[in-house]
Amino acid sequence: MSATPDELMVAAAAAELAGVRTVFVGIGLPNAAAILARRTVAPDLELIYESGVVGARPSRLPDSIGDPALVSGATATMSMHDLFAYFLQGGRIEVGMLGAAQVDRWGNLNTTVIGPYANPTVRLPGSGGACEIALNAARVIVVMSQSPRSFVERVDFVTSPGHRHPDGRPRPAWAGGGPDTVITQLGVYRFGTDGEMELAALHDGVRDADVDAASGWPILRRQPLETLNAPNPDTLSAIHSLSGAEREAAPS
Amino acid sequence: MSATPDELMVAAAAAELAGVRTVFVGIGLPNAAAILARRTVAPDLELIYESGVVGARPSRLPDSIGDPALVSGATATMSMHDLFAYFLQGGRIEVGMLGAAQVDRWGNLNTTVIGPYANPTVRLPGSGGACEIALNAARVIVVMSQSPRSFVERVDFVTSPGHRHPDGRPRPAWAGGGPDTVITQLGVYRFGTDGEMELAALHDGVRDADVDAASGWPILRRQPLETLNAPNPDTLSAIHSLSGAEREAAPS
Amino acid sequence: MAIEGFTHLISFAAGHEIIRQGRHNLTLARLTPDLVYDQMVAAGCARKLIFSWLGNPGVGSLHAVRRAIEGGGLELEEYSHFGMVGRYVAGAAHLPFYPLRSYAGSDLPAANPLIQWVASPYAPGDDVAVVPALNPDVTIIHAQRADAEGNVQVWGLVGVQREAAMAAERVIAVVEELVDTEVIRADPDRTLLPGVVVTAVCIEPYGAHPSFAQGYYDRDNAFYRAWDPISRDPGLLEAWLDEWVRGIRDRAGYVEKLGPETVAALRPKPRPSGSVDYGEYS
Amino acid sequence: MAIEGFTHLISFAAGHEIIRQGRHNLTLARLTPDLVYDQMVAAGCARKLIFSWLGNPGVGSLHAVRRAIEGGGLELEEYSHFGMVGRYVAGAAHLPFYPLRSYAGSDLPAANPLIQWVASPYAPGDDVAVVPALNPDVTIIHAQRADAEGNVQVWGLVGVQREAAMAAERVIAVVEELVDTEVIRADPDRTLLPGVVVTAVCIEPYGAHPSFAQGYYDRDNAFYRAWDPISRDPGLLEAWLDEWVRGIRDRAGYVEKLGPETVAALRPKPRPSGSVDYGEYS
Repeated sequence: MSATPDELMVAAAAAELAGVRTVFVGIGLPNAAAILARRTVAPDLELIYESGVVGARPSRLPDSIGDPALVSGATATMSMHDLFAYFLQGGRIEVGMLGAAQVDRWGNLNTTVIGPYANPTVRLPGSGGACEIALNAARVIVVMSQSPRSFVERVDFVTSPGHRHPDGRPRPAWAGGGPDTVITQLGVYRFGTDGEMELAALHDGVRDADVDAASGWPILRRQPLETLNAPNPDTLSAIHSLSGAEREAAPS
Repeated sequence: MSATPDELMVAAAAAELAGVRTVFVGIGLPNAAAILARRTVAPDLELIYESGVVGARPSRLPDSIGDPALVSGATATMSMHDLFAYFLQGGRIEVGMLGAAQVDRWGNLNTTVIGPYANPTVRLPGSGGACEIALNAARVIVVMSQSPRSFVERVDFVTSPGHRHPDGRPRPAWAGGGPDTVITQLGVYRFGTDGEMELAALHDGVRDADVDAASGWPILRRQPLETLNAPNPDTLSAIHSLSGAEREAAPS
Repeated sequence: MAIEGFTHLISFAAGHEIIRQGRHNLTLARLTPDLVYDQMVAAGCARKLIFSWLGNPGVGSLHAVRRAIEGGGLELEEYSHFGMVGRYVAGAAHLPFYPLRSYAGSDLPAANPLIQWVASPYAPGDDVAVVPALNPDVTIIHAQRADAEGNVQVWGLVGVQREAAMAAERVIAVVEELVDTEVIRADPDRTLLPGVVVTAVCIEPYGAHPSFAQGYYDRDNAFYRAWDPISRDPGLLEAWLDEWVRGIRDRAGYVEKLGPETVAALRPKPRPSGSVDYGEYS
Repeated sequence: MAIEGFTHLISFAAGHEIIRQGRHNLTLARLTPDLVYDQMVAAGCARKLIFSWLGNPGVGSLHAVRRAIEGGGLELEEYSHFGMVGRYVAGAAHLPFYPLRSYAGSDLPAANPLIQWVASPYAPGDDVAVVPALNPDVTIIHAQRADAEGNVQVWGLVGVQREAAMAAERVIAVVEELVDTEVIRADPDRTLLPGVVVTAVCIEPYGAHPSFAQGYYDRDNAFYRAWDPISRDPGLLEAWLDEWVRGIRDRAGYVEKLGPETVAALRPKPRPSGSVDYGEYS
């Protein structure tokens, strides 16, 4: 049984959460990854949802980040003000997980528009809490599909800031660590000390050339380049047990 | 049975609350007046306490504005942030009731120090919520004892702003209506259109000259000057039923 | 105006009634416009959206909203979630602005010039983003219960309901059920809004369907998914509005049309909170 | 450090233990210093107070604090209540300042230069007062209950407990009782602080006496009144500290010394909140 691209990403993202205590969970694949991590490598992981839930213990994989199953049995609910102000902005989130339609080499994320803002080719959902998550979480893990349309030389719109703006502006001094890891169906990327994205590992069976073919700029390589093991059957069956109702919130 | 000075003030302050819907209640005599008003002239009065209680229906007169009897049976509790931000500052308080150690002709109130701030003769409790109440309630009713030491030409410290600062600064444009009524054991004072205090009514049996003897500046008179009826026996017995445990929070 | 309730307690009952009344030219504020604004936009109610996340959660796009944007018929004013939260907070608190740690390095301030900056008087250079107060003429929320005095109680997710309501000139609360005031007063901590700030209470069971009411009914995820093809096709959407909104008189008609089986399938099993003791002091 | 709890849930247990440990030079923040700081100041623990209302509520003055001020041995940093609330909010939210509609026309900004002003970018001349963030090294709160994971629940007045705790580096919660985590998870709305932000939980029944714990015991108003003559007289006060704080080993000793009659007289009659249904969704 081989893993689908989504399953590869969920398994790799869950592995990144080993030992983490607090994760701010977005909709879609990050949600599946966080729930999987709590059931496997991070039993103490507190799932924190922007809808106002802390310590969710969902009995099912919710379609939405606001779901009654996230509330029943959680350790705390709170207003969005208190959650964003005191948890996220207050610096109490270790990992924020985000998706995106586009990313650039500095980890800037676009979930707003393809094309010009005033007259877009595709109107995407916008920030939601992503701009705040990108700036205030101690570190950010990005989970997204990779292609030349999504890994771009310059994002059409910076919704959620990475390590520096395309115009050269640096990340503000008060901000959290920013994007730390990008997980795609091809591999895992980290960021160098200057804030530029580097390929760190390939999924089992992915070739180096596949990465270049799916990127809009020449991506740096870390040496040695790792190869990730394929998800083991236990992990895959855990993902399957989660994913019955899961739909990714990618714009259609 | 004749009324004590405190009872005169409580009865007059309660009468001012006729028809009022929301009152922000301070400790001491204002508390007794608000509870009396709800039981008599203002049955729809919502008692709002800075401790975070809305719609208290206390089974006893509390010693403190934070008392479990204010909470049990109230319509709502909330954090001090939400209460001060959304109720008081949000403009949802019709009447704020305050006490003071000193007042001047502009309704500036001092509850901070007698003497210089850095080296006071008497250190008073300070603002508490009074500064915000004075600025944000739609109108303010002051209940205090009158003497040449409390009705002064210039307050030693402006804790809670009246209609203009002693140095001439005007009240800010965003603020509520400010002090509207001052109730003492001698009479009831209102404020003219220029913001200066005017004697409007005397308690039964108080002479005009008593006011001058108890004031640090020549107080303007409204014409015609009213005379308040002595509290009727029902009111007095209602006050007595309240005041068993009541202690005024005046600094000793 | 704003219909607030973050994923939970979205007043579709109010949205549908606004469509039935044929309102136009509304400025609609909401963090997540969700299906309720997709329907209102499709019905021609809206002139402008003020929002922070524009999608069908877990499914995809709001196609009617996208068509209106692409057709140039809908003005947008866009924030992040915390920016929208802050706009309501400032509105409720009578502040000109709300400061937040966001937007630095984002293109959102370029897209929305209402996002500004203020300098900190405590640390030179430590500028903070600010958003302006938002004060809706009307905020409509849905809640589990209220009493005849208008005291409104909610459990589970409260989102921005308190702030959006207290920022508004008028507040309408639509509730699942009316309860005795002693039920409210037995547990004052659950009160989202005291009656003194509530303009009107309407009792509409299932008034938040297809969103959910914690303890009363589940989110109708099947409906959210089924909305996608309807919303994609203007003809289907118009027919849906005729059948499910304009073609029925009120919310009771909608619930009847949903049918007892759908309603029953959304009902959760009980999970009681348990009771705490406030104490009787005398 | 801060011991917070506005009239409700004041951790005298923690204050007394700090006195027993002979701590000195503390900067003590609290809206209302109350008897707990009067005792700590008398015992020589404090160098500075950050506060907004300095009195014995319903009684009069805090005489030990007044003596320390008049003797020049205690530095003061003074705000209004909402200013103190705002300082904790800014601290908890990692903001440099908190804006509020206060202080205009008051002499407080002249007395405390940390109260500053910022201009609104939306309306020229509409300046707003600001106070700086306050981030205690430690915040201690008292609460009704917690579980072994450190999730803390409170009902009744919450004051500024959440903000003061989340502004702090370390958070200590003293609670009336330890409960099973399923009790907490049955009613997540009552959680003031999730365990992930709590450093330590201590179980000390009656740890808030003479203040109150809603549903557990009443405010001991007689004690507050009796404190006035003790606090007035340095000799009496020293003797009281020797007898009630230094002379006993821990809180259990204090409660034993209070005696079963005093404790029983403070116990309220039951007044249950009632239970709501969160629903079991699967």
